[in-house]
Amino acid sequence: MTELPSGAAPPIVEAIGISKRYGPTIALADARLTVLPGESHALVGRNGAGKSTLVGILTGLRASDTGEVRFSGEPAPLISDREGWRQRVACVYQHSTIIPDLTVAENLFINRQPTERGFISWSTLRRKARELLDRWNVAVPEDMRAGDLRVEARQLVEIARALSYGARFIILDEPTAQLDGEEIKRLFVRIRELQAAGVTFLFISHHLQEVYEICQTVTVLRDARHIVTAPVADLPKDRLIEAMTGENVHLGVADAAGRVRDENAPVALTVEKLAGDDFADVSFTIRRGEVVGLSGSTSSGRVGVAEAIAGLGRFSAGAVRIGDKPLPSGDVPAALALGVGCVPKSRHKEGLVLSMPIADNTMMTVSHKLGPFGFIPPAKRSTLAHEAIRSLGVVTQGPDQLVSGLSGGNQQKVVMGRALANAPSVLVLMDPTAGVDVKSKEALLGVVERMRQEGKAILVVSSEVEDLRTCDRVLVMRHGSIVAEHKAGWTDNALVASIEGIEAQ
Amino acid sequence: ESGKVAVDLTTLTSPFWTSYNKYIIEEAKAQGVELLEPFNSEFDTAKQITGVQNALALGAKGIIFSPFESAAAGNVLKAAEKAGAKVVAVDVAPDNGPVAIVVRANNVAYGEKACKFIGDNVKEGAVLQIMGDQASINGRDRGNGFRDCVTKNYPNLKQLEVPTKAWSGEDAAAGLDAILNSNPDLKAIYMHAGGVFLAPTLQTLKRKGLLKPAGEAGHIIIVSNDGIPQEFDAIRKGEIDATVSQPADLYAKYGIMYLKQAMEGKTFAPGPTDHDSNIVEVRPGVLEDQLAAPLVTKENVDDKSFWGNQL
Amino acid sequence: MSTTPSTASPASPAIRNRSAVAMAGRIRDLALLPALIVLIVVGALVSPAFLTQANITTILTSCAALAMVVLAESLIIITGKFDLSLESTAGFAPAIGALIVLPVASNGFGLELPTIVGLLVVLAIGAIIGFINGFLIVRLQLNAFIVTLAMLIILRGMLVGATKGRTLFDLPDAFYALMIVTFLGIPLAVWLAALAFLIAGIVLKYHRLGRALYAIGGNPEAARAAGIRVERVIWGVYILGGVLAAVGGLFITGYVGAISANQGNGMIFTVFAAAVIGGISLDGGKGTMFGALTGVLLLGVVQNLLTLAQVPSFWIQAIYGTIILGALMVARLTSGAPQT
Amino acid sequence: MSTTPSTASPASPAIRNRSAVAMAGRIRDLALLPALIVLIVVGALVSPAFLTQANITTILTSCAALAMVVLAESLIIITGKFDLSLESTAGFAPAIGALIVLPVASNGFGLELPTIVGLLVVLAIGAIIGFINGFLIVRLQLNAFIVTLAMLIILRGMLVGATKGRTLFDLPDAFYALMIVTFLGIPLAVWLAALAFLIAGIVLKYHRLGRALYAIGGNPEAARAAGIRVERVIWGVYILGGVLAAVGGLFITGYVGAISANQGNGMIFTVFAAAVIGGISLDGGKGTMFGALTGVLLLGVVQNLLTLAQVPSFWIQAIYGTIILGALMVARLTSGAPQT
Ligand SMILES: Nc1ncnc2c1ncn2[C@@H]1O[C@H](COP(=O)(O)OP(=O)(O)OP(=O)(O)O)[C@@H](O)[C@H]1O
Ligand SMILES: Nc1ncnc2c1ncn2[C@@H]1O[C@H](COP(=O)(O)OP(=O)(O)OP(=O)(O)O)[C@@H](O)[C@H]1O
Ligand SMILES: O[C@H]1[C@H](O)[C@H](O)OC[C@H]1O
Ligand SMILES: [Mg+2]
Ligand SMILES: [Mg+2]
Repeated sequence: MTELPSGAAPPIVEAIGISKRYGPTIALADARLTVLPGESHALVGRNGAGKSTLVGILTGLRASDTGEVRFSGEPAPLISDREGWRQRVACVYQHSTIIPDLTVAENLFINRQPTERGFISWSTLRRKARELLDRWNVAVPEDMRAGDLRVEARQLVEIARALSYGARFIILDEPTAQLDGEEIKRLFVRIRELQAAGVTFLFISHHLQEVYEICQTVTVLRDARHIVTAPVADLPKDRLIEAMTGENVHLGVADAAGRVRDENAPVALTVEKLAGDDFADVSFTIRRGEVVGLSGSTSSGRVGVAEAIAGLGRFSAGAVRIGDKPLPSGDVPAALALGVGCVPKSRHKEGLVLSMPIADNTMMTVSHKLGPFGFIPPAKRSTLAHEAIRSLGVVTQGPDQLVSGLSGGNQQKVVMGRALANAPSVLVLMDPTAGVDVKSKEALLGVVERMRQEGKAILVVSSEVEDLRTCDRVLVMRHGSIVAEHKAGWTDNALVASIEGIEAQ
Repeated sequence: ESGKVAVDLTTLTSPFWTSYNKYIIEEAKAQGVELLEPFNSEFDTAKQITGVQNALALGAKGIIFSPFESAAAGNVLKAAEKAGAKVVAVDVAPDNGPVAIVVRANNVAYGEKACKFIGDNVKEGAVLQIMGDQASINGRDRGNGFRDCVTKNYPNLKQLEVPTKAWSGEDAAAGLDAILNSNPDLKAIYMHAGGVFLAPTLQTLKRKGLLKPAGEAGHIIIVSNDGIPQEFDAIRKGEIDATVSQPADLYAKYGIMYLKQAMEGKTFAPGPTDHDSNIVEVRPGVLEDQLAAPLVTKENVDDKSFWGNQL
Repeated sequence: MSTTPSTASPASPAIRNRSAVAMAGRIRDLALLPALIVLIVVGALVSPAFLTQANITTILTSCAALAMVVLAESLIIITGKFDLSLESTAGFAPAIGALIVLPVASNGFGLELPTIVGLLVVLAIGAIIGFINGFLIVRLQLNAFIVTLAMLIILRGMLVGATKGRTLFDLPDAFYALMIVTFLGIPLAVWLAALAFLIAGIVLKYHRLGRALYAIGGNPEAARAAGIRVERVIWGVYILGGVLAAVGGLFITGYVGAISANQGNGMIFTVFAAAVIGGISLDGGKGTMFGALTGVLLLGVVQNLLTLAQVPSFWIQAIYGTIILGALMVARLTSGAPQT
Repeated sequence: MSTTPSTASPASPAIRNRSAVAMAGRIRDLALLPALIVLIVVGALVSPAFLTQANITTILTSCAALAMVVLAESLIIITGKFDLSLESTAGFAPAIGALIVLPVASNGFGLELPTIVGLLVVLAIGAIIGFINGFLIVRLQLNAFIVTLAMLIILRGMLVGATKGRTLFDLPDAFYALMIVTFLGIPLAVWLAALAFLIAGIVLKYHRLGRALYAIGGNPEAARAAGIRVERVIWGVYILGGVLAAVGGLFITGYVGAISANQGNGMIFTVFAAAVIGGISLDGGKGTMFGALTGVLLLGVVQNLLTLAQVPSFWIQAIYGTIILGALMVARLTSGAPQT
C-alpha cells in the first residue's frame, strides 16, 4: 500500500504474510503491516479482528505460524532473545502486565533495576521511579503496591514504563480504553512530543476520533486479514468504518436531545444523601424511561456511587431506594432481587468468570429462576444464551465457548448480557463500552435505548462523551460530590470542561 | 539417687506399642523409677533424636529407646553418653554401643516360627505374607525369616507377598483382596503384625466369604504376630491359627529393670538370666537379653502367662 | 440502528465447528481415559484374574473410601480452596462415633449410646469440622492451607489422645454394614460412592449451586458481583466436604474392620493425586466429577495391578510413581493442553 | 482545583502516608514475631532449661535440616510453583552418595568411590532431580503438583529399592561432618543454614535474579514481557531447590548418624507449614526469607517446648496443631490482612 520513496529509510517495522491460529480459530491470515519511521500509525478493526494478536507477534511475545517480521530492514531477533526485541519495540499490552505484589517503582524498572556493584539500589530505584511518575503526572506513591492501583493509574504506569524503555518504536494497544478525558489529553501531548523527537507509534483504539487526532496512517484489519493501509486523510470516518465492517453502514446513536419523555413517569431509583469511602451527600433520582449519566474524572467518586447502588460497594450513610423499597448496603443478591442490573467497572475483576462458558456467565444472575429447584434445564440455557449472543452480537463459536477465548470487546458484550438477563428495572452501567469496537458500541448503546423505551431507569457511569450522548441529563461529580447537571443537548466542550473542573464560560 | 528416665515410643498407634507404653508406666511405678513423659517418635529417627536431646535437656539420666532401625541409633547413644546417661534399647538392637543392654526378641525367628507352623499344616499351594514396612528392620527380619525358611524347607509352597506402607491396614486389605482374586485357593497367610493387620485381614476374608473357622473345609491357615488380646480371641474362635507373642510386658519390665541397675552402676555379662532367657553378646560390646517370644496356638491360648491374657 | 449487529456469521474465521468446542471442554475430563484403557489392557495381559468380576469388585471396593474423600476434596478445590484435614476427618469422625457407642472394656468412653446415635454423630462430627474450617477460612480469612493443615494435626492428635492410641475393635455391625452388605454382589459403599458422584456430577453441571462453585473458583469477585453468596457457599462446601469425608471414614472402618488411631493418615496425598490427575485444577474453577472419578479408578487399578503382578515389594512404590507420571504424560499428549 | 492536571496533590485519595505503605509490605514478614515472642516467654516460664544455651543449640540443630528444605520450597513457591518431592530428595540424594562410597558389607553398592565423590554426587543428584522436575514442568508443561508428587513416590520407592529397605550406617565421617563439627559450640549445619538464608534473603531483595522470582510468581506473562527468561529461571529454581534439599538431607544424615530408607518421609507437610505460616503465599510472588525463617523457628520452638513442658504424649500432637492455628490467628490479627 505504502509506496516507499526510493532512498527513504526502511520501515521501522514490516510484517509480511503473518498467519496465526489458536486451535481452529484463525486469529490472523496472511496479514501485513508496514510502519514508517517517525509516523504515528493506527491499527484499527473490530473486536476479534486480530489486532492484539498482531501486537503480540510484533513484540516477540508469541511466534506467528507463518510470515516474517523485519525491524528497519533487519530480520527480527529470535523469540528467545527478549533483550533484542526490547531494544526495537516497547509496548503497552491490552492486558495488564503489572505485577501486583511489587511496588509501583519496581514495576517501572522490572528486570532493569538500577544496580550498584551488581546489587539493586533501592533508593536510586525509588528516585528514578519518582522522576518518571512526575514526568507523567502520575499521582501515585512510588512505593505503593501496584496491585492496589486503580485501573487508570495502572494503565498510566504501564504507559510510563513503555515509554521509558527508550525504544524508538512504541506500540500502544488500546491505551485510552481505561483513561478519562484529561488523562487521554495528557497522553496525546506526550505522544506528540515523542513523535517530534523521532519516536514511531503504533496505536490501537476503538475511538476513531483519536486516530484522526494523532495518527498519520491507518491500517485496517478485518476478519484476521489486512484490508487497507492509507493516510488517515484519505479515509474519512465512514470509509474507515466501511473498511472495518465490510459493509456500508450508517452509524449513529440516538441523541437524547430530540427525545420526548414522560416527565411524570414514576421514580425508579432514589439516591438520598448517600455517603461512602470516596463520596458524600450524593442525591438524585431517576424516573422510569430515563437515562442519566454520571460523569467525572477518575477519582471523582462516580464509580463508588454506582457500585453502592449495584450492591457491589458499601455506603455508610444515606439511602438508596428502588421504587420505594430500600436497598441494604453492599448486598448484591438484594440489589438483584430488587431489580438492579449492573455492568461493573472492570470486566476482568468483577464482570466475568473467564474460565466459564458464555452461557454460564450470562446466566449467572438469574440461575435460580431458570428451572425447578434451582436446576438449569439445558434447553432453556441454550435458548437464553443464543438469544443473548444474537441480541448483543457476540462474535463467538457458541454459548459453550469459554469467555477467556473471546476478544476484549466481545467479553464486554457478555458482561452486558449478564446485566440484562435479570430483566432489571434499574440498570447501572459503568464504562459499558470500554474497548468495544464502533459498530458493537452502537449495538450496545442501542440496547440501552431499547431498555429505556421499555421503561427502565438507566444510570450510565462514564467519562466518554459518546456514552453520555444517550443520556437525558448528565450529573458531574468532583471530589465525591455532584457539582453540575447538564440537560441533553450539552456541547462536548461544556461537559468536558465541567468534568475537568474548568468552568467553561 | 537415681535420676529421671526418658522413654521413646516408636509409634503410639499400634496396639502392640500402646500396650508396651502402658506396661512401661506400670513397671516404672512398681520399680520406683521416676519417668518423664514418654515421647512418640512416629517412625521417624530424626524425631527420636530430637526427643532424646530434649529429654537430656530435662535432666534425664536414663533412656529406654526403641530405634526404628539398628543403624540409626548411633547419634542417640553418643548424645546420651556425652550427657552421662545410660541407655537400654528395647525391641531393636543398635549396631554398636555404648548401650547398657538390649532387650528384644529375635524377629527373624518370628518369621521362621510362622513358616514352620504353616509348613507343617500346608503341603502345597500358595502362601501369602502381609508384610510390615520394609524400611523397618522388624518388617525386614520377619519377611526374610519367613521367606528363607519356606524356600529352604517347603519348596512346594508358592510364595506371595503384599507390601504395605508404614504398616497400613488399608494396604493390607486391598492387597489381600486382590491376591484372593488371582489365587482363590490361597492356603495360608502370615501377617507381620496382628496389631495392625488382624482386623483388615479378617474383614477382607469375611467380605469375600472366605472366613471359615479352623476345621471347616476351605479354612485358610493364618499365623499372626504380636500377641494382642484380639488375636487370642481370633484363635479361640478358630479364625486364625497362631500368633507370635511379642512380649510387650517383659520388654517394659526388663527394660526398666536393666536401666535402673545400669544407672546404679551395674554392668552385665553374658549368660543365663533368672527369667528363662540368655544374655548374649551379639556384637562386640553389645549385650542382648533375648526374651522368649512363644508361638501361641489353640493349645496354649488360654495360658495366663501371656501378656495378651492379662490386659 | 440501521444494521443488525454482526451476529456470529458463518463466514467469520473466528467461528469454529460447534462440536469441536464442546469437545475441547470435554478433553480435560477424558484425558485420563487413554491411560486407563492402556492399564486395563496391560492388566488383562498380566493376570487372568484381573478382568474377573471378583477382581473388578475388589478394585471398586478398595477405591470407595478414596472416592468419597476425593469427591469432597474436588468440590472444595473447584471452589478455589483447599482442605488437607479431610484425611483426619475420615479417621476422627468414625472414631468419635465409635467411642460413644463402645463400652469401656472395648476402649470406648463407656457412654454406650445407641448405634444409630453413633452413626449420626459420625456425620455430625464431619459437619462440625467442616464448619470450623469454614469459619476460620471464610470469617477470619485465615489461609486455607494452613488452617486445614493445623486442623489435620489437631484431629490426628485428638484421635490419638481420645483413643490413647488404641485401636477400636468390636464395633457394632452397623459400623461395618456399608462394606459388608452387598447389592448385586457389590458393597453398599461402592453404590453409595457411585451415587454421590452421580449426584455431584449432575448438580455441578445442571444446578445453579454447582455452577456457583465453578464461578467462585474461577473468579470470586465476579461471582459476588453476580449475586452469588460466595462466603456462604464456600462455607457450605467445607461442611459438605467434612460430611463426605466422614462417610469415607465409615467406608474405611468397614473395609478394615476396626478403627486404628491412624485411620486416614497419609491419605490426603493420594486424594490430591487422584483429583488432580483427574483434571481438577488446583487453581479452582475447573474440572468435573467424571474426571475426578477416572483419577480415583486409575490409582485403584494401578495398585491392584501391581499386587496381582507380584512386583517385588522393594520396587512397587517406584513403579507406582512412574505409572502416575506416565499417565500424566499420556493425558498431556492426548489433551494437548498444558496442565494447571 | 482549577485547571492544573491532577498532580500528586496531597489531598488525592490515591496518596497514602508513605511510611504506612512501606510498613504494610513488612508486616507480612513480621507477622509471626509476636507469636514467636509469646512462645519464648511462655517457654522461659514453663521450663528453666528452655533458655539455656544448650537448649537453644538443641532447637537450632534440630531445625537446621528443615530450614534448608523450607528455603528450597520457599524459593519455588515464590516463583509460583510447587515441589513436593523435596522431602524425598533429602532422603534419596544422600543415600545414593553413600551407596557409591560404601562397601557391600555395609549395604553399599560396593563401588567404594572416594568420599568426596560421594558428597559431590549428593549435590549432583539433588540437581538432577530438580532438573527432571523442571523439564517435566517447564518443557512438557505438566502439572507441578502431580509431577513432584509422582517424583516423591518414585524417589521414595527407589530409595527403598536401592537400599533394600536397609539403613546405611558406617558412613565416612565427612557425611556427618556438618553436624559433628561445631563452631562456637554450634554445628556447622546451623551456620550453613543461617548463611543460606542470609544469601537467599539478600539475593531476593537486592539482586535482579531474586526480584525475577517475585515477578514470575506474581505474573509470569508480565515477567516474560519484561525480558525475564521465565522458563529458564523456573527451571533453575527447581535445580537449586533440589541441591538445597540434598544439603538438607546431609544435615539429617549427620543428625541421625545414618541414612534410613525413609529419611525425609512426611517432612514436606512441615516444610509447607513453616513456609506458609512464615508468610510465603502459595499463590506465588509473595513472602520473604525472614518470614520463612520465623516459620521454621516457630515450629522448632513449639516442638521443643511441648517436650520440655512434659505435655502428655497422647495429646502433644493436638496441642502442637492448636498452637500453629493460634500463631496463625495472632499473625492475622497483628498484620490485619487476609491471608493468602
Ligand atoms: N490465546 C488465544 N487463544 C485462543 N484464541 C485466541 C487467543 N488470543 C486471541 N484469540 C482469538 O483470536 C482472535 C483475535 O483476537 P485479538 O485479541 O487479536 O483481537 P483484537 O483485534 O485485539 O480484538 P479487541 O479489539 O476486542 O481487543 C479472536 O477471535 C480471539 O478469540
Ligand atoms: N482463548 C484465549 N486464551 C488465552 N488468552 C486469550 C484468549 N483469547 C484472548 N486471550 C488474550 O486475552 C486478550 C483478549 O482480551 P483483550 O486483549 O481484548 O483484553 P481486554 O479485555 O480488552 O483487556 P482490558 O480489559 O484490560 O482492556 C487477548 O489479548 C489475548 O492475548
Ligand atoms: O515393629 C513392629 C512391632 O513389633 C509391632 O509388630 O507393631 C508394628 C511395628 O511397630
Ligand atoms: Mg485486542
Ligand atoms: Mg479490548
